[in-house]
Amino acid sequence: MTAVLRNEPFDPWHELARVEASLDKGKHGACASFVGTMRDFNLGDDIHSMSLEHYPEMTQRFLDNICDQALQRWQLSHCLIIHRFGEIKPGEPIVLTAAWSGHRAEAFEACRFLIEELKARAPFWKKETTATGKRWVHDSADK
Amino acid sequence: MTAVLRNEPFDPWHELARVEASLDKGKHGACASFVGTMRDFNLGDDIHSMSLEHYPEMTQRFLDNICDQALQRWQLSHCLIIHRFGEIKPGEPIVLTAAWSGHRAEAFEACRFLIEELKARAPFWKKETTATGKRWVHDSADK
Amino acid sequence: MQLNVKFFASLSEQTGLKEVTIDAVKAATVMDVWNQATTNMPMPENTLCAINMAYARPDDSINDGDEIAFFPPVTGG
Amino acid sequence: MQLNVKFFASLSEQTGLKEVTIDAVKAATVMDVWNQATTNMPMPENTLCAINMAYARPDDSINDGDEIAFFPPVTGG
Repeated sequence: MTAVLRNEPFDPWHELARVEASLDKGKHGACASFVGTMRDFNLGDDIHSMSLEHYPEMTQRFLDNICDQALQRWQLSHCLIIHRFGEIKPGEPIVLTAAWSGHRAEAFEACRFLIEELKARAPFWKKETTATGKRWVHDSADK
Repeated sequence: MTAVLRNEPFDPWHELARVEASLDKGKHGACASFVGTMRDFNLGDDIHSMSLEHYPEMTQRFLDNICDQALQRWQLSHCLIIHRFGEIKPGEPIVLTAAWSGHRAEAFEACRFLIEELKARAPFWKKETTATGKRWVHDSADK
Repeated sequence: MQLNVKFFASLSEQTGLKEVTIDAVKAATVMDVWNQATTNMPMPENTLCAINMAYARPDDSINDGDEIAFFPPVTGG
Repeated sequence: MQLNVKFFASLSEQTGLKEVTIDAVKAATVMDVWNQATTNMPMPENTLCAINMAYARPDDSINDGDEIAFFPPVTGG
């Protein structure tokens, strides 16, 4: 289980391949993953860039904790969270969650749990830069 | 939208990266994906290899059809299915389903729909080779 | 009428048939095709049928030139 | 008692505070810490609080050495 905070762009598929290579081949049958990517539009405006603030120690603790919860709740061989912070450009991945399991229902449920918990409660705050200035993002309920 | 049948091993993460690179950057916010991998055990036996038979034209038609259904039912920018056939070794990916959308709920639901429909009704049949011989797999209901 | 009939996986092994073309004089339904192609072998429980690559039921009617397929429950993914 | 108090995102901009250490003589709850640190600025609706990096409520009591944090609704992922 790994939860990682990154202040530089990451390639989610490369990260998934790396984790996959480290797992026992042939032991897990299912991997569900989710990648959230920065869009170049929001509320009708073009977004030029985004600054993602976080509460470092609490964020790490929170992400570690939801990984622990997922491992207790479902039979998983591994789970992974990677989340950006700092300056982010449109098209760059912001978050990756993934869960490996023997069964697809558990992999899907755990992967979904990780992103839903993270979205609902992990201490991150987005500030967008548009043509007319900077603004804090408010719609955390966005699905 | 793409549904592809392959008789050779494929790297799901490489395939996802390729599709991602072909999509409009910054337009989709969410990608959910699922990878099913061949396990080296089933029903208490070691599995040495597996032969995956299919009904080629019907399989292709079926997979194209569930992609179409997904695109009609959810707002997706793209969806992808890759499925192996032929001789498969433990640890090799068998299936990949993925959906790209503006919103994570739609991406998850569509990705899950694709794999559930495929599992329930796509004309594929697995034959396992164990230490004591070959046998057809019966547990299609496996989750 | 001419029909192309296919059998897959364990059903192909059980019937000893893979792909046959039959001249179905009296066949009106998918079940009739099974009976003629297998010379009245009992159809195993859970057998799935397709007409022209779309799922069908044993009592669905068939037309000249159709491709009829029989196969066991699927196990892909 | 000594408390480390942190403010994040829009709440940091609104209070003009980022990280302060206060000597909380009369502070018994998270709300008391807010009032002392901001000199009684009204707490914005939806403000979230944490004690030692775990979510807490404004009426939760605090202890010497605690790290208290205030922040707006989260928008990660």
